[in-house]
Amino acid sequence: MQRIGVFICHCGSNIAATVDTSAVVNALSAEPGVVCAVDYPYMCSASGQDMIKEAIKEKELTGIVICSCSPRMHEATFRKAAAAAGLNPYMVEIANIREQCSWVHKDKQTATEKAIVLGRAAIAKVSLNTPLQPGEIPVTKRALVIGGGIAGIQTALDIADAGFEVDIVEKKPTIGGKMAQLDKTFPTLDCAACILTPKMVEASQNEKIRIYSYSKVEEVSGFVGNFTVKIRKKARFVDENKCTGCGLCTEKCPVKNVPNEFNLGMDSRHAVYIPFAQAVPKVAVIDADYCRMLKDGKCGLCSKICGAGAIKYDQEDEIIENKYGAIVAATGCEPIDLDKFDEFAYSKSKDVITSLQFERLMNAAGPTGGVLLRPSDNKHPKTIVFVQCVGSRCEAHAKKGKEYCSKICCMYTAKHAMLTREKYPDTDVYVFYIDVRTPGKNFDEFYRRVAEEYGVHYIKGMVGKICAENGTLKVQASDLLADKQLHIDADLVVLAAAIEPDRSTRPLATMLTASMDTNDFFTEAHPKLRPVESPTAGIFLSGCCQGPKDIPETVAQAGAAASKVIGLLCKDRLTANPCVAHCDEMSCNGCSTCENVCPYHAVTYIEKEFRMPDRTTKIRRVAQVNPAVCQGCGACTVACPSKAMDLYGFSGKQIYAEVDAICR
Amino acid sequence: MQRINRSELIKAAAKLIESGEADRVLGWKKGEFDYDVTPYVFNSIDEIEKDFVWGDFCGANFSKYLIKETAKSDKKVAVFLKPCDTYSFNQLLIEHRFEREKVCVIGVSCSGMADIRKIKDTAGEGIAKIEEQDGYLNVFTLYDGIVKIDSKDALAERCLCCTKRCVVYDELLGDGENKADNDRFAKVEELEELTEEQRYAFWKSELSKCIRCNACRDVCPACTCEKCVFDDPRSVLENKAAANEFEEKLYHIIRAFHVAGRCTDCGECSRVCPQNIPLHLLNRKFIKDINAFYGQYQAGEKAGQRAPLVDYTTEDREP
Amino acid sequence: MKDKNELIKEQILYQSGVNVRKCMRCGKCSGTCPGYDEMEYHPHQFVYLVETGDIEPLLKSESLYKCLSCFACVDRCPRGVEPAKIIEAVRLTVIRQQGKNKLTPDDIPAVIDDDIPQQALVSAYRKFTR
Amino acid sequence: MQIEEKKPLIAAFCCNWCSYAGADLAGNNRLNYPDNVKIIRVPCSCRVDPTFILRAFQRGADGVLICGCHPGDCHYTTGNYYTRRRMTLLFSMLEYLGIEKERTRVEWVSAAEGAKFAQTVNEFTAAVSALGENRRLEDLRCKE
Repeated sequence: MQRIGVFICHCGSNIAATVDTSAVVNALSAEPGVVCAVDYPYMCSASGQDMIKEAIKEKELTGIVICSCSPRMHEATFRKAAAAAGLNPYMVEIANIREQCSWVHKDKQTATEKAIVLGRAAIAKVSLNTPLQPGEIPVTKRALVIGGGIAGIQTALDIADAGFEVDIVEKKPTIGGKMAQLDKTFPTLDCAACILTPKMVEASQNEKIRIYSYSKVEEVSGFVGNFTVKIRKKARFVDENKCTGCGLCTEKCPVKNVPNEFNLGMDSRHAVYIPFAQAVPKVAVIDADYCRMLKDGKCGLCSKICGAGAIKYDQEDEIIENKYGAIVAATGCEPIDLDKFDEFAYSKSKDVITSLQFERLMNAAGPTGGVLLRPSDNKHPKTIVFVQCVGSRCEAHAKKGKEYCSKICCMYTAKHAMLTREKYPDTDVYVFYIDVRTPGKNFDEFYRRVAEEYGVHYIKGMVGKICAENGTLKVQASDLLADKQLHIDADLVVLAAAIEPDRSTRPLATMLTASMDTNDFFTEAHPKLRPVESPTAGIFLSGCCQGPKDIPETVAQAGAAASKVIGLLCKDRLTANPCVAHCDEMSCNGCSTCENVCPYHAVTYIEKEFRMPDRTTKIRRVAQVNPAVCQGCGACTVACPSKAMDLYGFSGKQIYAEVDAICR
Repeated sequence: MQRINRSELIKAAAKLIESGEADRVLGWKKGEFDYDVTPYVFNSIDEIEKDFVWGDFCGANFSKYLIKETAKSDKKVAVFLKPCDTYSFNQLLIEHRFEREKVCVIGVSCSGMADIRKIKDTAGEGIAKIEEQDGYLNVFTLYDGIVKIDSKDALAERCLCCTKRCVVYDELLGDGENKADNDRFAKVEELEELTEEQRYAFWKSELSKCIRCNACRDVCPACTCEKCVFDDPRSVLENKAAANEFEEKLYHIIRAFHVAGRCTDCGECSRVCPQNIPLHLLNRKFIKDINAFYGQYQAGEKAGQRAPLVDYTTEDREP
Repeated sequence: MKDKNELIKEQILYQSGVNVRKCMRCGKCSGTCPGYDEMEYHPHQFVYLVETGDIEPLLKSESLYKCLSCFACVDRCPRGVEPAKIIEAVRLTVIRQQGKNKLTPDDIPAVIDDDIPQQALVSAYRKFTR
Repeated sequence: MQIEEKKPLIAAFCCNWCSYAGADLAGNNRLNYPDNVKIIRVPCSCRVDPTFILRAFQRGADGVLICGCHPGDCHYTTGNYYTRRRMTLLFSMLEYLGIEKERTRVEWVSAAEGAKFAQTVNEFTAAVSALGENRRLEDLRCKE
């Protein structure tokens, strides 16, 4: 039998002015199970709490009800007091007779009656409370960052800086990501390589950071603090430890015509290659699709000339299994396919390029050595047309592009226009825009300078059609403000293609059980208050995999994600909220309904052997709740048809008891 | 008159047993009366040839029996499923209630099942024998001689609007499709048209007939809980017999709610109700609402589909 | 009471099935329009003026008959607004107001000659028979 | 027997994160609403089982109100989406059985919407009062 103590707070006159507290004392002391009921001016004060503690000890209370202010205010206070007196803190219930009674009602008699009812409901509930112990989960003090672009590098550096070990998994042979391909960065125009490559080197030299390049995540299991991840390290046919990155092999390799992906196919590379000069790790890789030795068993030239003996034609994929406490997704973005935008002649003319290609054309390490030459005939373009919003801000039903604004195009186009005019003042530069969006620090100032000082023609309107004719690009566009249709003979057209999450994101999200939105961006745990966390505990988000972002924002988010990871890893153990779901295995059907509604993927299924009442054994599929992952929303409890799922702290029986007490 | 012959069914079952693919067959067995057919597990071809029946009274849906039957042995069990039964079968697979690999499904085309109540309404009590002949049922009664009924007039309610097809099978007898064109929601709509008072009166009179025999639950292929909340002393809802109107309502509302989005509209609940309560009208209301609110959905149509109540869109209508 | 303009707008929206509010005013329709220079009002203006309800000038404009119904704007509109359908609906409004010149299938043989493109016939039939 | 008009009894389920806080805010702002409304705290509106609602009616509640975070703002990201579907179907079923639809209501109340909470309760109480006592779903044994 429960021994319940009821403590009624006056809250000065806040409660006592509208609620007759002594009437409440009288009424509630008559409730079954109640062994003491007292009132006091300030229950939350030190002396009020002492009173509660003494009563718990003296009267050997098994549960207490505090009739006071909202539990959102002082539930934690009273739980602590109970714990100090040796009572399980989850044996405390609060009846909210201030915010939901004395403050909203005027009539003393009815307010008192309501306070009594609320007290009864709390007593009914606490009678069914069970002592709960918050679970503890050990934390593996190592983090995994998936993606080695600027987001991943920054996150890894920040985590390592705090003294934790961190691994980066990068699918390409080098880290650096999209930023490594950029020329200059807005709005300050520092060169991307100058600010990125030191970070890449820093990452590679940091003792706490391990880089798995040319690798991908194969399998993820476990939960917050305890993930087990299988990483596939693809065969690069070069011994990473022996290769010195001298590059001799990449010069001698006889296969020369492989499209160079780093320069977006605008020039070629050899079958054995180092993606770019500052690659990290600076180790060659053999492209098995093109290498003659790997394809036909004939050649072997690179092996012969490699002084370090690093070439290994028999290298195989390697699977590495590691344990992690936290995982950061930093898989980034890529420009969309422009196949569906025939009107811009992207597939028909080499001189219609994407902005990322333009970055390479402007870059000193690019295919043209930094001289702006158009791809078709290597001539200087005299008239350049930039088209904004290609594939961004499209209506969903148009099925041609993305509904969202890609956010970075306005600024990089302004940058491209400025750089072009600066280097080649004799070029005519047109930018066709729908809106120019520049909400960042010094962004609008930058854009205004481009328009005002650099004489770039910003035209409000959209390009409707581009035809390639005899080496010129006939651009037909509208100028909405002049109410004219323009016909421009351009030499080069640059399309600001929308960006979308990297294609590897969806399968990764499935492995991580992290949710995604309709555009395949990761969903954050809360759009405003938890922007760098996934709803799945222990999974964090960094960079463009969560939504389009520019570099400063990406770096800021990378730091934020790192600080969340550090916050997790610096704990030895995680204390779990004990008010979580649990499954009665005997009534569980194994139907997966709860698994479907759980937003945290806290429910898993196991095959378990049961001894049946007739002494036979039976193997059944039953649900198991991971208390470390469950957040206690209760969606599963209602979805479960057999009510095998129940919630500690808010069990079905407790709520029925409250309903009964209220409706009595 | 069924378009597939009994002999074809027997042939299909015999083949599976002879080849060792399955070691037993779940089928319909002759009962005391012609209209009283029982589910039975046949263990040999002889047994099948002797007692197996296939005709207008083989309404029983075997999907649910497979949960227990598959657990009994590692060998496969063969089962006959009519088009409507296959949906229940799929739904149970979605809910992981048994393993597909342990069942050989013989899909059987069905021309609709007869409703013994409709026959009794015409022919009266004391039915000794029912024979099918050229689209008619000859009902031999003890008191009124032979009564001839058009098979169409005896068709069960659920068969009058059946558009189901065999959605899962290993072997299919016939085309496995039905294309009745009656609107299955007509009666639901009719009730919706009534005033609140009239609806309340209708359901009060119907549900107060309930004797809480639990037949609807026991037959329902969606009600396969290890322990039903109405039998579970921990659930607060436990009650054996409804003491009053409220509990009758509670039982039926909760039962309908628990199977909402999972009910394949097989109509077994109404078929077995000894009190003739039109229970399918509760389930059909949910189905109609789900179709109207969340898009056309047929439970059990596809393996792996997600039931509407464990799914959502951000644009769903407000309650 | 709705005024005449509002009724016309409603009718145009209904006939065309277009939601003009989806327009984000990018002007790609006018950028793409091959008949632009022939027109006094351009595709984006049709959409905009129908949205604002300022339809009178459109009804009077020759531009109605300059639209080729080539549907390039419909194809390229990023928001799926379908300007050509709006122009067609405005044109239809005028034709309806004139009352008489609807086309019936019986009229067609008379106007057929070898130089008329099939597409023009189909398009005329669509324009005049709704 | 009391002769005076009985106030309807209303059970309100409020989610801990938004609506319960919204109700608290109504208190902080001293917004008056009828005292016949009793609030039951649940972690999320998706914890509200249809049987809780039926149980409340059985025990004599005249109306049941369910409050949760606005769709899209759920503390548990998706809970209220499930609530929305469940309650849409349940309420439709109750109406089909002839239970007045004014007796049940779902309202999304954020932690900032104290005024909306008070207004909702006022409106709902008025609507339920107009219907009179709940007889159709009541278990008469529970009454003296």
